[in-house]
Amino acid sequence: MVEGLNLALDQAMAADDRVLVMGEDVARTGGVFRVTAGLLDKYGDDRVIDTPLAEAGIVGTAIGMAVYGLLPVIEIQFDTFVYPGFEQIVVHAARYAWRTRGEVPASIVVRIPFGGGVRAPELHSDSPEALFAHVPGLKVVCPSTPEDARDMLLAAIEHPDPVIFMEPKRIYRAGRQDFPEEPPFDISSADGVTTDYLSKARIARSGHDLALISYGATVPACMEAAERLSSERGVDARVVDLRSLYPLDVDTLVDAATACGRAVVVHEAPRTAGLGAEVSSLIHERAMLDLEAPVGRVTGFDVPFPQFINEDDYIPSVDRILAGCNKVLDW
Amino acid sequence: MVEGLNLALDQAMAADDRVLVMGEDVARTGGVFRVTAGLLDKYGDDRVIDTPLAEAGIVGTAIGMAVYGLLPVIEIQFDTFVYPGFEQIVVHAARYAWRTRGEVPASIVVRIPFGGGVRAPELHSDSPEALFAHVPGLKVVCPSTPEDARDMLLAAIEHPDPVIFMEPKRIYRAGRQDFPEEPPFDISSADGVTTDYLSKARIARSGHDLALISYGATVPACMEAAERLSSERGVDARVVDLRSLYPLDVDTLVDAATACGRAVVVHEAPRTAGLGAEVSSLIHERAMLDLEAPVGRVTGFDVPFPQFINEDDYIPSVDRILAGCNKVLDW
Amino acid sequence: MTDSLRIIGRDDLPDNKLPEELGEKDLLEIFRSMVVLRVFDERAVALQRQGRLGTYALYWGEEATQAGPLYACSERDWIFPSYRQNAIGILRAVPASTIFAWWRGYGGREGFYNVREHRVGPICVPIATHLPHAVGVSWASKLRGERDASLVWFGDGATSEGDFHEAMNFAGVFKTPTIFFCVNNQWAISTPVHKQTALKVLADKAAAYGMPGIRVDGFDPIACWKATHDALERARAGGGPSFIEAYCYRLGAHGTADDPRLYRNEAEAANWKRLEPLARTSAYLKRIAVLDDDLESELFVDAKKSIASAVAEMEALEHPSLETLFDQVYASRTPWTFEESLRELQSVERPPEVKPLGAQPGPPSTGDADAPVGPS
Amino acid sequence: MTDSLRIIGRDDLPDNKLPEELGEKDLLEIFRSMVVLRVFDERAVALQRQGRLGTYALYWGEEATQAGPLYACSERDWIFPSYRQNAIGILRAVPASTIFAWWRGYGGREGFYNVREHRVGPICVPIATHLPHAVGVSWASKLRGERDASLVWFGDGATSEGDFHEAMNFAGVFKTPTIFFCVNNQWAISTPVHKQTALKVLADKAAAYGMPGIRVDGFDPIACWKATHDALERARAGGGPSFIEAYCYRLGAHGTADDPRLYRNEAEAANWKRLEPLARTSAYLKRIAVLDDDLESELFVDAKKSIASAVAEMEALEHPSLETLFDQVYASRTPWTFEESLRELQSVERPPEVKPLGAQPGPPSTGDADAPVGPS
Ligand SMILES: Cc1ncc(C[n+]2csc(CCOP(=O)(O)OP(=O)(O)O)c2C)c(N)n1
Ligand SMILES: Cc1ncc(C[n+]2csc(CCOP(=O)(O)OP(=O)(O)O)c2C)c(N)n1
Ligand SMILES: [Mg+2]
Ligand SMILES: [Mg+2]
Repeated sequence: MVEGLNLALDQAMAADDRVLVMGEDVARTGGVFRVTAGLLDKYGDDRVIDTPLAEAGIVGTAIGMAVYGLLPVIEIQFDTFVYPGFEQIVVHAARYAWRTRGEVPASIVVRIPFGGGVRAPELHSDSPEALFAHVPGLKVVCPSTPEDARDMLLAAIEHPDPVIFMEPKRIYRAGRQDFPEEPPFDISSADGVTTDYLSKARIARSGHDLALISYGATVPACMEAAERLSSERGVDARVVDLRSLYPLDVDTLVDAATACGRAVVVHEAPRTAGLGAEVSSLIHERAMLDLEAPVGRVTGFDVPFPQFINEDDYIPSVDRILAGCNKVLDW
Repeated sequence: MVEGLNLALDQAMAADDRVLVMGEDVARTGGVFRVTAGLLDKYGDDRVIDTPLAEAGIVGTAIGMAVYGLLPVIEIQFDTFVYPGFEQIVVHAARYAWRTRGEVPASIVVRIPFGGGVRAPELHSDSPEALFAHVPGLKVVCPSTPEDARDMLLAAIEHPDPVIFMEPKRIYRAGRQDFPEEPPFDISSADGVTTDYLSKARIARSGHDLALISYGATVPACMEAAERLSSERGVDARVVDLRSLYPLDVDTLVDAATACGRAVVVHEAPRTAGLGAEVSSLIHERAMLDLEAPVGRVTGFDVPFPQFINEDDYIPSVDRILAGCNKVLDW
Repeated sequence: MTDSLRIIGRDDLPDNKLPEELGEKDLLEIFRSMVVLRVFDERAVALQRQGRLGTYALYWGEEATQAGPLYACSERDWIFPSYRQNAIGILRAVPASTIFAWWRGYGGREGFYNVREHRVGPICVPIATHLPHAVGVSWASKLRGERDASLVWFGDGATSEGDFHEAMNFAGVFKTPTIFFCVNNQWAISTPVHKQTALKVLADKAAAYGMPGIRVDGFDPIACWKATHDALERARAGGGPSFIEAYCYRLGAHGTADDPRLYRNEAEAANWKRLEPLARTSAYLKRIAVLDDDLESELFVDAKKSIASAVAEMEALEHPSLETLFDQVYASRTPWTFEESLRELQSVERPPEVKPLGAQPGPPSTGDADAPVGPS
Repeated sequence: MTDSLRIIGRDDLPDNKLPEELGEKDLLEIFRSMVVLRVFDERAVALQRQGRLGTYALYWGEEATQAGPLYACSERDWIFPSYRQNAIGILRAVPASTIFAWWRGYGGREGFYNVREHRVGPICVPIATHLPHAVGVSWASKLRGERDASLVWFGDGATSEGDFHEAMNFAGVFKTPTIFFCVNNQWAISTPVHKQTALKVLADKAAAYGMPGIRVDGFDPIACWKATHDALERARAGGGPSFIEAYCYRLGAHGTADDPRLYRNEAEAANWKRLEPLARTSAYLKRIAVLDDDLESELFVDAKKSIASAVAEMEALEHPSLETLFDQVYASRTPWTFEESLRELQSVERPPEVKPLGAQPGPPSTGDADAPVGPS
């Protein structure tokens, strides 16, 4: 996935000189995850900028740049470190269009490597996406494949509205995948195209017995659970990769639940008031009569992300997902 | 409600000299809403402290004071201004107990006057409670009557864990109510008592046809809707005032939904990933077979809180609540 | 550093030399701006008292800190006001009716303006949060090889916020052409500046960011102009940001919902009032024969006329449609949730337009929810 | 201000006068502390290379900035470390095995300690966020009429964060007995200090908060002690906070997952290495006849023994139970959600214990997710 992200940045910067990259340690080192590697040499230090250590300053100055007319892509080094920039995102990035009659949106992309599973120390593993989905005025997206990472990041950069771009760091290196180098759309395409790329879920696996709905790093686990459901009990699960966390692609979700009659939503973030609750509510509201069982949730717990020796107890495992599916299937 | 809050602070400060109050303009003026009025004269400026204008500093120094052994109650002047203190709340207040083996919790109370309906200018009307409910390690509560305000604030102050105390400013002056001056429990009571006061929902109206579930300033609107349901279509609604937003009092919720077979949840915060989604999911998960219709949601919209000329379009009105109830009743 | 830059004299101090760049026309234009701002402000307070606007944050007495710096800016420079400089846009062709409408509770096309068109930031409510934007704008300009600078206004209280620090630091590191214009009116609501910082002179904060800091007399528009002018020259020559502290005093209440008698000795305020910039500048301009009574009253008459018609425009505004809630949240295609929400709203009877609270006789009170709630 | 306070000489500079408060015992205790810290650090790096710890943030070369200030504190003073001073607790009776366990991914009773018991803040990962806590603790002490001060360590990079500013400002305003100890090792991961701030000398930041600032030689434990000692005396006499900049150089990588060759000239680091504090202090103490080779190796042997047994203790720890996830989140009664979650976990097969990544031959790489991810 890192390669896909790097390619998107490279292609966007080559095509549009308003695009720039900024953040802590993104230039000289190419970022702690190397997502921005090579860009400094190619585009120079006016467009690939190491900033002081101050997240509100990073988000806030990026908003100013966007107001001026540039398209900044900022990197938050790790999930937890977005909180000092939270005010700038919530009260400004999210409301700049609204406050300027839709005429001057804060066209920034906030890239956030997030989630656990990489044996990182304390406070490097949060999943704060639901916080952003609850804040009006943002787009919140999360790819789960290298190709989507490239396509969605390209779309996010050209998109007029601020995009919170959640990057599941656990699968940064997993699932290397070939895909056409060519961008899937004209990089300077208008809003319509980028909006499509930022609002549609993906059917990662077809099936008609159970809808498994997830995003980010738990999608591969859902795929594995789906395979096991198929081999272990002949159940054919449809896996829906949300991709867009706000707005949710309600049609695809409800279709899947309706077609299958059963659904389980899976994420790593804490359960209470997480996106699983929203997905579950939407499905019940719109498809209750088609459901054979209440929508299940398999999620992280309402506790701080544990120290890493215990992290696999916290992260929804294939076994936990299976158990959640079985509960819904046997209801 | 302001009187109830003021009384709680006064009683807590009189009973326990570790309690102190701090925030912007809380001492000399008694706060922009006068919740802390009179305390400076009574307890002096070592215990009623006007701070510099810096919310991270306020939350952060209060955490330090709590670590030392004091019990700080801080006031955030208006909802939106809690965001600069968000990092301190999320990464520190919420995790101090966890990070110290449960031995040194950050025993602070963060009072947040919140919500719209007072014709305030831009950015004075947010309802951010779901953000806190999603963050593990916090208690999040919200009273809707003067008596609850007093009792719950007293409990919050003596409670060992950090409490986000949401104060519905629209009903600060509404529903003046007599209640016994005496605190309902021994102020130095242990955790068990305070936990009860901070985790139980209240049945604000009994009924068996529909459960109306809400908290804060929309509770009175739900009461009014219930009366109209009763007089207009002979439907007897049970109104549940959540009081505790984290943890939710799931038993009372599910009981109400089960007993009534129909439920509507009402809040002012934006819909997506709001607490309504959590309540709805919990009820569907536990009581689907008892439901005659999916749980309805009547909420604020996924937009920035509007400028005040439009605020009544945004805030769930009695009419909107009624329409939501009728939809569920006629489903 | 304790001395303030001052051009216009006061009882105890003589006039200093007028900067030679300023001709008669310039002086009159600065004065005219102050008159417009003053008339707007007094009118807004009156409208609020009559229940025709919501709570309002008056700036009576701070006109010099607004008109002076603005006049030093070129049209291409960006300016970022806080709520205290709420009407500054009208000097940059934002309709005064738009600003009135904002205080009347309008958003959308009625209460907001196009920030890029006027190069005037939105009226900023959360303290100090617009400082990084001002830095970002001028940084972008520098990166693009343009010469546009930015100027941002904020109060003494704002210097306590983390965003102040981060913005100043970015500006220092990247040598952005940013002017930090701090209006030290000595109060943040009820908090005096000596409880805001242990530093005596706010201008001394600049040194911590490797930039020059200067204190000017905040009741003297020419001093405010001069400091800004010099800072802009420096900025455009690549010298980076500057910090200007305009030392003055908040002569009025924090806002129409605030009652300063709760926390300060109003005799002190009355004492400072003798220095208020309109009378002082008028006297000065008459002293140097740039202004006479006739011209002065003409300026007032013109300003009153245009403000009066702005009020009429504001009051002629329709109640915004339900769509206003949803229309401009995104610049891109609206999410599906919006249509559904709009349908929900359309299916019930619409609540009546929210009016500002009724006439407010007597002194304002603080935070009583029966009274309007201040922009605090 | 550019000169650093320095006691121990270097090639080019003679020794300065030893503070008279320091006797032989004191000097040896400071040195012993440095030895313990060094042995811990080297052992931790080795364990990480062997795949027995997770990513580790080494402090090799910064022992003087830790042992000196700590020795100046009384037992009642509170100290707040960042990840860079992760092992400082072991000098305050926190078991070294607990710190190892933290880096091994343990939480709960194994990886955390009781902050109040040791008066040592938790190892703080998010930059600058522990500064307000240090202020709050010492402020509380002052409000209660106690004499406990606090000391907080942080890096040059931390001075850019808003929390640094807000903490410094609160301390200045309330004159809290807080010592801000800034370890300027000139790097924040790959960002050099001259890109962090436009100010040349970080100690000069203190003035903006009305507090004294001093730069000391960060490779000299006695200078670090002396500055802290004086600041504490001042603080206890009611003089308020102080800022100390310990000027040094980050001799190693940012952490075991970082490769400095990507962004800096390692010859520069090698050059600074000549000043590293252990050898330098040892030579000095021998020069003034407080230490000899025998005693020195005894100190090392003792330290190695105790660290070795801490490693053994850490490695004897059991895999934490599932309950660890839930047990200490609240000090009060656990919410019902926890029981339900635990039941869910218990109903499926438990995933195996997560091990740190395997042996890491060769130089560390930056952020390759096949390698461990640094505490960054
Ligand atoms: C982040 C934030 N916190 C609190 C407030 C409430 N508030 C509004 S104005 C104000 C005082 C501001 O004082 P100062 O910066 O000196 O500006 P002045 O009002 O004097 O122009 C406060 C505390 C706010 N608007 N934003
Ligand atoms: C709020 C926050 N942002 C970013 C990081 C990632 N990070 C960890 S250490 C570091 C550099 C810190 O530099 P400095 O303050 O100089 O301390 P040093 O590491 O040199 O001891 C960064 C950016 C973090 N831990 N917290
Ligand atoms: Mg002020
Ligand atoms: Mg450093």
